[in-house]
Amino acid sequence: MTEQQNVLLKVENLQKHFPVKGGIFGNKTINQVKAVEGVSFEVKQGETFGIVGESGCGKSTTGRTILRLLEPTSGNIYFQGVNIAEVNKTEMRKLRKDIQIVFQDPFSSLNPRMRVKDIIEEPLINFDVKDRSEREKRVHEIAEQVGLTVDQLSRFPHEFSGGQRQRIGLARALITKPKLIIADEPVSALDVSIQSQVLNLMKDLQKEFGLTYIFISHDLSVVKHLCDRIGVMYLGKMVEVAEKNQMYDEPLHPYSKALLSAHPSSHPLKKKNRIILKGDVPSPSNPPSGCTFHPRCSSCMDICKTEAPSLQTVRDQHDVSCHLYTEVNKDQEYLYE
Amino acid sequence: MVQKVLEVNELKVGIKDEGKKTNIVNGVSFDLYKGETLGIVGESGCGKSMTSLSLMGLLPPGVEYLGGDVRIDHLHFKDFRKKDWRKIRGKRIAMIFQEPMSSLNPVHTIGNQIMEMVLNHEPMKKKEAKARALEMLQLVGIPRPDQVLDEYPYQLSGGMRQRVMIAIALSCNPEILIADEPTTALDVTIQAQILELMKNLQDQMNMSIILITHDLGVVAEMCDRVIVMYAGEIVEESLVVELFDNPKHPYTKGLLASLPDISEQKEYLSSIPGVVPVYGNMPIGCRFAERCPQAHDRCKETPPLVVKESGSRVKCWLYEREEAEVIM
Amino acid sequence: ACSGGGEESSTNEKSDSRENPAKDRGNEIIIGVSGEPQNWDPIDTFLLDWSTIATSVFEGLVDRNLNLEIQPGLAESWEYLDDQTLQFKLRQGVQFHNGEPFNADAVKFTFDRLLGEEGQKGPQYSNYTSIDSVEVVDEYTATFHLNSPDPVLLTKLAGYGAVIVPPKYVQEHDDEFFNNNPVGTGPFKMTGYKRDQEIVLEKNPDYWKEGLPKLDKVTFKVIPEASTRLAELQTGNIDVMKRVEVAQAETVKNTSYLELIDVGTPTVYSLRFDPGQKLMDNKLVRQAINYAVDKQSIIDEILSGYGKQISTYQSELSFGNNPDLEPYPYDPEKAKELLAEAGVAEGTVLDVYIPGNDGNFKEITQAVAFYLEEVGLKMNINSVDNTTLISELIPNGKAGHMYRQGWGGWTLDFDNTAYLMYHEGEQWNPSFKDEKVEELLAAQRATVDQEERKKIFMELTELLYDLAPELNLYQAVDLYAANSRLENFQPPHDDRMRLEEVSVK
Amino acid sequence: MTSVGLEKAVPVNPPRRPHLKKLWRFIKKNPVGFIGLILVALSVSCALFAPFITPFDPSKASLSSRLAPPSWADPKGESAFLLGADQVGRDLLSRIIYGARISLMVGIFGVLIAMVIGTVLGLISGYFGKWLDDIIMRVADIQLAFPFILFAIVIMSVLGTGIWKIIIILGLTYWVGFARLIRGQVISLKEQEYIQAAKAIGGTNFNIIRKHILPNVLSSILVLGTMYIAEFILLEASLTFLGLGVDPTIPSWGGMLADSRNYITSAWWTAVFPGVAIMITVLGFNLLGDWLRDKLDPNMKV
Amino acid sequence: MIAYVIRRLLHTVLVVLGISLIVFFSIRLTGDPVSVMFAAGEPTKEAIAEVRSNLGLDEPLYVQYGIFLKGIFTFDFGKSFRSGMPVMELINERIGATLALALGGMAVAILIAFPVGILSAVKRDTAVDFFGRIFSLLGISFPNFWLGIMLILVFSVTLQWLPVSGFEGFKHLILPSITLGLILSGILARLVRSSMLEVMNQQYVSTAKSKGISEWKVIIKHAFRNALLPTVTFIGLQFGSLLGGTVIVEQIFSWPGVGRLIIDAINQRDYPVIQGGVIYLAIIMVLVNLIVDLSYTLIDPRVKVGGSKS
Ligand SMILES: Nc1ncnc2c1ncn2[C@@H]1O[C@H](COP(=O)(O)OP(=O)(O)OP(=O)(O)O)[C@@H](O)[C@H]1O
Ligand SMILES: Nc1ncnc2c1ncn2[C@@H]1O[C@H](COP(=O)(O)OP(=O)(O)OP(=O)(O)O)[C@@H](O)[C@H]1O
Ligand SMILES: [Mg+2]
Ligand SMILES: [Mg+2]
Ligand code: NI
Repeated sequence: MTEQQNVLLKVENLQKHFPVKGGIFGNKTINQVKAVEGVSFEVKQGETFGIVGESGCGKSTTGRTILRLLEPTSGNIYFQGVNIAEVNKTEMRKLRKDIQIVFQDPFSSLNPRMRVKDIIEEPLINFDVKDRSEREKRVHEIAEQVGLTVDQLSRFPHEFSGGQRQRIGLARALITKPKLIIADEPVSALDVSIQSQVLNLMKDLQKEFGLTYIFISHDLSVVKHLCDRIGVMYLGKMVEVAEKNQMYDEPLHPYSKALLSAHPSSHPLKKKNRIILKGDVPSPSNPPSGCTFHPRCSSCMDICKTEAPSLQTVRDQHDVSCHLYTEVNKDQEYLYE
Repeated sequence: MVQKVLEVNELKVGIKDEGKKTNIVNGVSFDLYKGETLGIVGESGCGKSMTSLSLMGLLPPGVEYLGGDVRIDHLHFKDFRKKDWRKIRGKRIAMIFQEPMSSLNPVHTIGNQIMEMVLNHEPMKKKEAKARALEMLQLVGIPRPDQVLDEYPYQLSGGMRQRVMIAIALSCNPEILIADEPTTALDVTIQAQILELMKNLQDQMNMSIILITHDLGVVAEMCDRVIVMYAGEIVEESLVVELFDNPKHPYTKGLLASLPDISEQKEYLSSIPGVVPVYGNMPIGCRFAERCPQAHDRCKETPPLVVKESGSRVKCWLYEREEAEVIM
Repeated sequence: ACSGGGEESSTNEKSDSRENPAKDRGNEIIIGVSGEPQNWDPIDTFLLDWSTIATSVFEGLVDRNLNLEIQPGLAESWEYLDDQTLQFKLRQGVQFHNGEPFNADAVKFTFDRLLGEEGQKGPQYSNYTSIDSVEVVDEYTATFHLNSPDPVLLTKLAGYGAVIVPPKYVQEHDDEFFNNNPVGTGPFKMTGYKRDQEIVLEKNPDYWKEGLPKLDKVTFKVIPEASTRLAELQTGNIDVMKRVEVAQAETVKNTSYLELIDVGTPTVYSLRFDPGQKLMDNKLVRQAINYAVDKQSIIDEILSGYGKQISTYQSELSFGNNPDLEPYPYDPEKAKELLAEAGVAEGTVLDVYIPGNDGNFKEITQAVAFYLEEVGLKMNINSVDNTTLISELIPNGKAGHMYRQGWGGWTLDFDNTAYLMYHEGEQWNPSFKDEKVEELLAAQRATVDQEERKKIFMELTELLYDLAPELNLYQAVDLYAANSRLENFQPPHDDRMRLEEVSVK
Repeated sequence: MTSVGLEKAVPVNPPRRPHLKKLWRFIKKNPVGFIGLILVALSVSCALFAPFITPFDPSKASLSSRLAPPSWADPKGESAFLLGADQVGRDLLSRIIYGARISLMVGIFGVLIAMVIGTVLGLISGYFGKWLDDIIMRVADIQLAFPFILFAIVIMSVLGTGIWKIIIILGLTYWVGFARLIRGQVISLKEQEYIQAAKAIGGTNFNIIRKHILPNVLSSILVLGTMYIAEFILLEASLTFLGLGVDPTIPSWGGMLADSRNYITSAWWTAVFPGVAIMITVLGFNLLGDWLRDKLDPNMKV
Repeated sequence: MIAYVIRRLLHTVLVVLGISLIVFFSIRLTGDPVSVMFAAGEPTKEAIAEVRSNLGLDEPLYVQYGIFLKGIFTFDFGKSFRSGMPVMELINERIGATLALALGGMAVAILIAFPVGILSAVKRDTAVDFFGRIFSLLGISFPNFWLGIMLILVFSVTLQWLPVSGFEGFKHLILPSITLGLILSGILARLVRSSMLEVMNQQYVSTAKSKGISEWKVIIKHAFRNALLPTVTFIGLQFGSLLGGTVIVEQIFSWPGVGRLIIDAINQRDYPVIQGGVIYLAIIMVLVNLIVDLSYTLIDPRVKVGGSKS
């Protein structure tokens, strides 16, 4: 991937808070779940940007907010220069032609009472393709591309396996020829043997359509397989963004390190030294002070308890949000190993 | 030789629909030895859970025993009566489930749920049982265990609930622990914690574990021996290192190859074509044949389970010639 | 008593010959009634339910006996000093239940109250507006001064509103208290009252009629549902059942320890025509309908004979009834002729409104529909909420071509009925209008000479007979059932139960 | 849950069986549903074919045959009526057969009205939430707290009486049940990913409700509907009992039953046979509803 | 929690206001109380007008409504036209009978429905289930007046086991409670069955079984306790409406309940009693629902106030 690639999507300081209502009239926000708390990143044309992190860290919320399935609390989302966060609802609906999403659960993301062809066709109807035969033609085209046969099209979702359903989901997302696809854990519900089929398909489609992916997952090996650049999220924040190999070979953030080490090895003899984190992921409605990771961090310093670090570029294309790498500590080479 | 704590023989489990039987678990046999961890892997729906549930007499309504027998110590289960199961459940075999979120009863306190198990099997006073519960919580590394005793499941995180489940399961010192995908619903960092915990406890208590999972990574970390299941049958059984280094069944091979590897980079993953066959519409002969790159004519017949000299077993015609002894 | 009909059931054998379950109750009886007025103040009510019970508690200056004859009550005698002055000599030595003496002051107080502010809040006041004032002549003499001659005043003084109340008691307690704790001079005093459940009356030991009452205690139980009431009677929990449904008569008759007693009432039922409606403005049509319906069959079949035909809208008990008039005979041919003459097309639909809660009448209406169908008229029966019917539909002329109306004529004088039903502009007369009728109505009110009035009424009834403002169906017969342990129980014609003579075996 | 879905992945081709065998299979598997079906079919066919199967004209009154006992129970052997005659001498059997029309009409159309109102309001309330939800739910509360009989009287005095008014009254009262049920389902459906997906592919709210939400709540609407049909048939009887029923010449079971309550001891057939008719139909619809629920949506809450 | 309760109470106020408006204006469409009072007697137009004005019925509607509204907030609904008694007192007199009947009916319903529902669910698709369901549905297959009269005929008249009617002692409560309870039990049993079925499929039931405890202990302690939540909602709602009166049962059994008071008032167009009664019941209903919601917290620790699961 080269430098000159255009930035397709730029997310700036995105925040999404879910209000916890209370008060006498039920209209007072008594608390907030800070699901996404200032996330910034860029996605370039044609690349696959991976987002990893533990459950509840805000990955899906980030993805859905970009599509405005959830209204962002604040921040900007530039898609091809247009600020998605500010357009009105009708314009947004049009923009959705270019940004699509594939969901994690292939079972609940397809309406059980619609035939496959109707599911795939629906976006075309929404985006005003009036001609029936034209629509049918395109449905057939796309079905073939994702590996569904024509006679399968008139069946209902429950007649398909998980992998096949994910193909249907992909077909639905692709039929409007979008530029960006947000894939929210598209393979986590699938068996390994099926997972690889879908991953391969996604790669093929990317090549064929010049797609850009935001690939959300908690499976580090899948992310590594598919993505070009990776962002690690922790409790609503992007704590580290780096090119894939850098991330896997030399993770900087203590959390990234722990995450990578926790991933089970692929061979019984290759057992590695694990960093077992203490405690659980804190609640996003009541995040710890300072660096939100500090209670679980083995390299926690005093400053971490009070001051939140910001995402800074510490190396070429490698950003991290950790006090260990701020000016004061930068010269401590050992950190880089 | 190491003590055998469990012996499963030609176990068949299935559904009966107007006299028509459909086998979900189709003649599974294996042994479990003291202190070992036996992994069972396979794709979703291949019958892992049914196998494990049948070892506890917990089959869901509609699913029945259709044959085979189970030996636990010197208890022999042949006709699988409800009463017999109650004697071994909890005391001899304990179980933890995949979903930590839903395996604890939401309306009872953690303490009560542990105590229930203890009181049921051991002649104890409530107070003693409570002490035992506390002890168990400490054992599984729950912070502030005395408070957690009086809390409800919803107040705990997934990882903590799974620890509680382990605490319940182990509270009566069972000989066998069946763990049905104990970490699938958990995050990697939490999964690491739990797996670590299980390993430590196994060492302390010297119990045998049947670990069911579809994650080969977890198998690699945890198991001594592995059974690979496909469509209700065991297709391969071997020691864990052997399985990873030298898989025999084409299915096992395909499974391993389709795994993205964090330490290697491939452009494309190899994948097994097709989908798992469905119960009620099983191919005759080798059930994997349709998807098998090495399938040949003989695969139209059911292959034997070949026992190899290493002690591993494989159910495939390709190994027929090397057979030392054919069971079945 | 003059029973209204009721063929004696031929067999005397009773199929249910269980032992009388109430035989050991002692010198008290329990009466099952369908409702109670909730308010015992005589000036606040017009409910028959009130009179059933309160007749035993309160008394008026004049009284009606069980044969409905006017007789002295608290007044020993009276005389008209002139057309507008009426003087009463009061009975001496009578006491209210609370010990207060009864005297002319009490009489004056009663009528001042009735005609004053208090009385104007209730429906009784309007009956007595002809009284201008009551003058206390001496302790036992009271004189009534009237605004205008009132031929039915004496009758009215036997009515609910005119019963005498104890002045001190009423003044000392507030209205609410009196509503719940009535005190009068009657044979029984009210000693217990649980709203909508039961009313307990106990013997008034100081009652002025020697040796009466015979019973020590009478309890009224409120049991709104007829089937339940009957069940209570069958099981011996009550001794008397008021309002036995015709459908239940057979069961009562068949029970060994029960007796069915029927009594004619002043209440008459008709399907009144609304001449404000097209079609109904034609006398021929109205007459035709009267000819078309076989009333006797309806009475015999549906009412099992417990009813009596009427010729005009009043009972035979009423002053003003014309015994010479024969009810319209059943003559469908004549009806058809008349209809043809009136130019009514075959299959014309008439809207009929009846209250939905009167099961008997529903059946009767259906029978009427059946007869009308025979002469080519169709009926569209609307069964509506009774209250809506009487308070909204009828007064506003919205009750279709015909509607059910029952009328008691509480004064037992045709004046009450005729005036309210045929005088233009009255609440119950949305549209009937006839000059001659108006004339006669006014004339009978202008005199207190009863012979004179009778003559006028004869003329009026003939006229009304011809005008046929309603399809007159029947005079009601009330059915009572009583346990055979009761003696001397005679049901009232007018719901006002008299219990002082009743005793138990 | 994954595996259960997969099980259906490949359609099984059962060997062609004769229809009878299929029916037998159905009966053995769903005895409850089958009984329900039979009972409902019985009353529905009564309603449909009433003119062809009634032995007598149901509105032909004749005072001479008033309260004639059933022919088989008539000691005198004069009665021509299989189930006896009613208070004005009409054939009870014919009236009961015709009564199916009115009772089913009340049930079915009443439910349709309630269903339409309740569904629309429930969808709006659940889908759009916020103040719309608040308003609709408060209105529902008010409706619930308003006494049914008073409501009936008010409607009848405004609109007049008749079978359709009763249908309207029932419909206007019972929409709340549908609205609440649907609202609850929509709220949980809204969280389903396919609804999110429908939004993501640019669906308008109207289309999402129509295509994705409505079809998925339909089954529970249906189930509740069958149960309400049963309830409405009984309510018609209660209304007649309280004097708010339909024209007594119209043969309706509720009306017949309520009007014969005093005859239970003297002419038991007038009270028993309409009661049996109601019981059969109500039981039928309830069983059908139960079965539908087990079939369509095991998780539905009443 | 406090805020939640206050919020719910504010909702109540809204509902009460809404109902007050509707009741007030709608009953005035249905006829005139004074005409009803004069159903006999001498109802001259003047007399009627006089009584109307004495009852305050000739004031402009908004003034009357204002008085009524003011009354609501001071819990003074005026005096009954018919009995002259304060409406509050009339209601209070009867609330005991109503409560007894509601509790009795509920008790019968629960006694029938819980065992039947649980057995049906546990023995799903067996003969027990089949007959249990048919049995529980029989109760809702008859109109309540029919059932009531039949019960009286059988148990009081023929067998003479129980008193016919009235509100006196425990024995009097039995038949009306059965009438009410049978009707409720059909729905309740069905609900218990379906929530039991749902719960029995939950993982924690398997967990409990895996502990080796007896089947019935699992069913009662683990499954049933969880199946209780939807059941309690239903019971609460039903209880609310039972308090609202089961007019027909009250009428059949001569039960002096609130339902009959209101239906009588409706029949008499006794405005103050109708208005007061309806409002009173509405308040009770909302309060009962509030209590039900709050009681969730006892049954299910997951439920935070507000009725939603965390
Ligand atoms: N609609 C919502 N209302 C309130 N809180 C929400 C909502 N959606 C998500 N959250 C909260 O926001 C946080 C982030 O959720 P999100 O779904 O984005 O996590 P995730 O990283 O996608 O997790 P997973 O891996 O489990 O999918 C969580 O704590 C979640 O509870
Ligand atoms: N209650 C049931 N009734 C009928 N069939 C069932 C039932 N539960 C499971 N099955 C079927 O049994 C087969 C084996 O299921 P099982 O749960 O053992 O699979 P598994 O290997 O544990 O899969 P997973 O990895 O998804 O947990 C599946 O095909 C499933 O459809
Ligand atoms: Mg997510
Ligand atoms: Mg499983
Ligand atoms: Ni006489």
